[in-house]
Amino acid sequence: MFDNFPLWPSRASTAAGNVDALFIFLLIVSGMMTLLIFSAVIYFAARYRHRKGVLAEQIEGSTPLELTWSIIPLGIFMVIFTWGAVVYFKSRTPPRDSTEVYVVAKQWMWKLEHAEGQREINELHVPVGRDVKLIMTSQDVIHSFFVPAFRMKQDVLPGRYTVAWFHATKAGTYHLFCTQYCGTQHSGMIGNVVVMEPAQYEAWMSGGSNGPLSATGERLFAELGCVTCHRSDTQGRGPNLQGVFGKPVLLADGRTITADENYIRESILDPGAKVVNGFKPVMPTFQGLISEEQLNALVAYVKSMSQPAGGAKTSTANAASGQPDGNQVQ
Amino acid sequence: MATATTVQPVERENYLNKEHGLGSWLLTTDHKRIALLYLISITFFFFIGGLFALLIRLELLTPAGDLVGADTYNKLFTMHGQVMVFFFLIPSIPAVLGNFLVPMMIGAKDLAFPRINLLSWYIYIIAGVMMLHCIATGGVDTGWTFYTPFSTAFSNSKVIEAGLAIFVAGFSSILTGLNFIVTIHRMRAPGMTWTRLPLFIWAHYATSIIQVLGTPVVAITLVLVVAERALHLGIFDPKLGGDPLLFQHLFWFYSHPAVYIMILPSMGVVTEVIACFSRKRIFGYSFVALSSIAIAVFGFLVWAHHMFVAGISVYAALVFSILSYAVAVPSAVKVFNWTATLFKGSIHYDAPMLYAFGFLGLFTMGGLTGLFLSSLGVDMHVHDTYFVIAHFHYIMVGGALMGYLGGLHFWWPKISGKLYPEGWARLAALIVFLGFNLTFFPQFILGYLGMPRRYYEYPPEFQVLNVLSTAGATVLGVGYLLPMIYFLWSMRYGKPAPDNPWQAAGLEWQTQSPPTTFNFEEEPVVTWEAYNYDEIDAGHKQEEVKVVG
Amino acid sequence: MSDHSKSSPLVTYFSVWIALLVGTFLTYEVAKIDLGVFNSAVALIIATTKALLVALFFMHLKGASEKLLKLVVISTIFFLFILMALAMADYGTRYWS
Amino acid sequence: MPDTSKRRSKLSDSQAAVSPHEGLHNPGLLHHFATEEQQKDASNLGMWIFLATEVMFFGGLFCAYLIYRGWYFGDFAAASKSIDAALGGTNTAVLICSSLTVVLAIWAAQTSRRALLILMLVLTMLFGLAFLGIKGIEYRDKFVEHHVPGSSFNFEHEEVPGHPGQYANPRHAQIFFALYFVMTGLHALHMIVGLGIFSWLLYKAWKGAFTPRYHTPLEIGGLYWHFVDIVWIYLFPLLYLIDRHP
Repeated sequence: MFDNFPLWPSRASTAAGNVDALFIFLLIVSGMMTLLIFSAVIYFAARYRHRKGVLAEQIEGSTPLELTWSIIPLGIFMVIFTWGAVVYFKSRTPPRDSTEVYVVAKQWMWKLEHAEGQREINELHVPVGRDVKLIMTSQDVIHSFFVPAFRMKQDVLPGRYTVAWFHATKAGTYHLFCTQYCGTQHSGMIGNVVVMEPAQYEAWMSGGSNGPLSATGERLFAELGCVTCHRSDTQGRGPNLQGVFGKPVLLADGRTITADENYIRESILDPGAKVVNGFKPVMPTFQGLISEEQLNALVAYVKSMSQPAGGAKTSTANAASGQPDGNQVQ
Repeated sequence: MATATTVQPVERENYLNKEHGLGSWLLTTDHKRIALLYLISITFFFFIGGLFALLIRLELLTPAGDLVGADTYNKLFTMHGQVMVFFFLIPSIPAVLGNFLVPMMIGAKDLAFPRINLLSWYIYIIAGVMMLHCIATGGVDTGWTFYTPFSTAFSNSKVIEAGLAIFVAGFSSILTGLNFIVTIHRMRAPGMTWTRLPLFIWAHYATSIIQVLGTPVVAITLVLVVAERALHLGIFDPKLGGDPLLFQHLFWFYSHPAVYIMILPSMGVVTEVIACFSRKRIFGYSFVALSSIAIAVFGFLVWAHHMFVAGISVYAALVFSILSYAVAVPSAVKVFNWTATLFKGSIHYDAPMLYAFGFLGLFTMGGLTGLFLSSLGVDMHVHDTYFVIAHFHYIMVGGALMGYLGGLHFWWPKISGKLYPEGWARLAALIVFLGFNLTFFPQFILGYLGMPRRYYEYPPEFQVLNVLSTAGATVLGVGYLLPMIYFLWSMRYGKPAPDNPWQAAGLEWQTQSPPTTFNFEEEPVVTWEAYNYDEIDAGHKQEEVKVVG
Repeated sequence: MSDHSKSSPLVTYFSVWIALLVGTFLTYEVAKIDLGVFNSAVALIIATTKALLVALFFMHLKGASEKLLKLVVISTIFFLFILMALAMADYGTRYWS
Repeated sequence: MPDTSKRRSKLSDSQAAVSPHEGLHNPGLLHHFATEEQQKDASNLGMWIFLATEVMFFGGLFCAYLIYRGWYFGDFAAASKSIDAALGGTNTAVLICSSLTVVLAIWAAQTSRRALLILMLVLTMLFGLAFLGIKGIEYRDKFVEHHVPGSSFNFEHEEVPGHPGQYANPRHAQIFFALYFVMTGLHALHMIVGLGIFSWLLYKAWKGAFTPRYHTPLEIGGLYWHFVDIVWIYLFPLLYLIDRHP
């Protein structure tokens, strides 16, 4: 499917068109600037080459001219900046109701786990025409998730989540590269993103799965004893986690923060850092006791407690995987 | 130009032949001799770094990893970067041409602190020996950027040795910058006002500000990396509560301005060369001067554009993106002013001018592709790909190195007292220009196609462009060997150089070639503006002092 | 400094010395009082005052005839501020949503 | 001949070559300077610029400190409370006294009081040594308490000030101690270098090298000493007094 000598990368996501348009605009602008400067240099160099008896004409300079060629480029730069910022913002803000995939990077492989429970290594299957949000973390060093055909790149850091998203538009197999140097087999940390037509994707999805990630998380929640304090019926020693995700939380020190993936992650690993108002800092840390995958499952479970039954995401998950609703807590 | 300073003794005693023996070189405090010590040392490191580059390009000839092992390849690009950046480019123009010329251009006998100047060379040599020892005993594989936590907790190579070598090298750079700032403030000859300074001096002044204020930050950052690696403090280690991005902030706070340490002096050289070979005063002198300072100051405000996809706040990314465009303006102003200087000039095509033309072309392309990278939207795609590699090589090799070579040719008669062979020099300039473009232009395309940097193996569809690039690197290598050969040749066989072979303005041309130890027979008194080519060419010999408009 | 009269610098030096000691004592005592977020602010204000006293009088920045030294100090502080402020631009807003 | 009437035009900060023969009288004048004034101004400016690099050197650490203190305030406060603030406060006073003796030394040189000059230099060095001694006691305490980052580090069950029942996260406290040791360690290293400089100054003063006309090395060394004092003035509240109220 690859040509031997491509000059333009394939375009397979909604973001690709935006980035390409900006890139082409930049090519035109800088091409014109280059043309202007080069032709002036070449013309002057030829026209005013040294001739015997002809002296150079001294010119001191010209403030209006200096201002002109400072302000006009600055204006053009501001256009580029604004355009770039818009494209960037769009691609940094995952739409609500995206299908979620948890990504764990390690030297030197990509481990991907769909919210529906499918696990993959170095290969990610996604359907055409759906927003896919990647919740990524690393087990060791910094990696970077790069799919050239999607014009999408995000570093994957140890110790926290970073988020990226895309909306594939064309079926096919595309390169997945690690672009942050990560050691010996950095160039071997590559894989494929397989974009499938929805029907094929459903078929693929119905293959083996251990049940939705949130269900795994729920089992862990019970096994690790979280459920004894974080109760949903009566007031436990820990806050009730029903409906917490995505909502503002008032902390003991008076600050208010939004309960996002990173907050849940931090609260499991470093419970004392941001204690909810009205609770005592009594929770033990799970740092070093659970793997990144287990952590992801717990995060997915806490998130599922805030999902309205029959919400967009869960319904697609059900439809796709044929699994029972992961949202069965109550 | 006749001034009181061109009295020539019959024997032509000069700084080269005044004293003999190794001791007279190793204990010298003469800024010109120290410049030559630097010239020899950085040339050595240039060829070490160049050798690594050649091996990298050979490995990338085929998609599979076949020439060297993966770990070796990783060490090659790491040490190529570290050697070229810290041991060649940063000292290149300031420590060689700047050291030689700054005192002469302002009419001083020496730098303000000659012994500190010698000390800075010794520090450089100590650092260099440490780096060579590190290379010889296994090398380092972190990438020249030392990103944590890979460097502090995962790499199995000599991170501490390399970090300490670069830490030490930093002090050499700081002392050079400190010496220049004090010299430019305190040692100017009578009449050498700020507006009469050659723009080379302005460029070096701006460079020195960065060296003095930026280098200490990378020094302390490397101390923390070394301490973290040795003792597991947790400052950059997320497992212990640290933030790996803090390392990147501190590292780029220096390492982005460091690019301007490389390019600003080169801009200074090009300004001198363009003025001389178009026989004109530089168009918009004060704008060119102030743009150097503006680049130095704005250069400190943009570092996180290396981190747009690293996981920083999107709001911070916006701030750093818009500030990055601010630094592009003074660079553009310089290019426009150089172009305007050519207008109605009387242009000669000697080798230094060919390098200056080359600089103009390559720097323009390097600068404009910088706009792509500081655009948040495009950077998401091209960050950490070959697009970045191509961009910064256009700046650091196409810009800084072209300027360095141009300057070396321009001042070679003054430095060595001999003329280099002009025909060969023009040929070399042409070969370097063509070889450079063949090497690095394909990498822009590779980058947009998505080929990541620091890849030992790559998908086969990228091969054609990589082969082109490797072919270019071979041509480029020949282009760099040529000057090395004919400069050495000219030292023995070259024609003796007159005091002012280019009929150039500037105090350094008004003393003999090579200069005496104290540069001038009598302290010069400056009564003319910089770049008074009209007076030189009209043969008026400074009868009237020109008034600035 | 030789143009100063013989006794006046001593008076200055000793007054500055006393002020610095008082400042140290004050910092130490104020830290024991709960001022909430203002504890850090007060500590930094006292520290900066002390640093200014040392720079202006002991390091003779005040008497320096030319503006250049002051420019060096101010620009250094400016770049230090840039380092911290722009780093905080990231750390302060990283988890905004 | 050039027009010499324009010699000094616009030369606001260059003292070059006012009277080229004046220098012949002073053996301390280096060959490449025209006047003593120029030499002194150059050394002075050089030292200030060197101090600027020092500010940025410590600045990187202060930046790291600022960020982690914001992130882990409670842990930092708990760790800070474990250091003996009285020792730190005493050390601040000791350094302030040493700064006084430095200015008095320069004053003594300006007024040709050689005995006083030597006394003040000796006192400065004694204060410097006292500072390092107290620092040593502090370090020993930290070592005994296993508060030195590394494999034997232990900061379990230390309460966060103002939050009874909440224990500081040892990993975050370790970051505090790492910064504490790097910052105070580098500061102590600067003190040791300062002591070296002052021994040399003492030797020169003993030899009678300093006169009211020539005492630039004293002023330069003094600038360095005062700077090290200023760094400590910031380190003291930032490291020792984060949250001390009961």
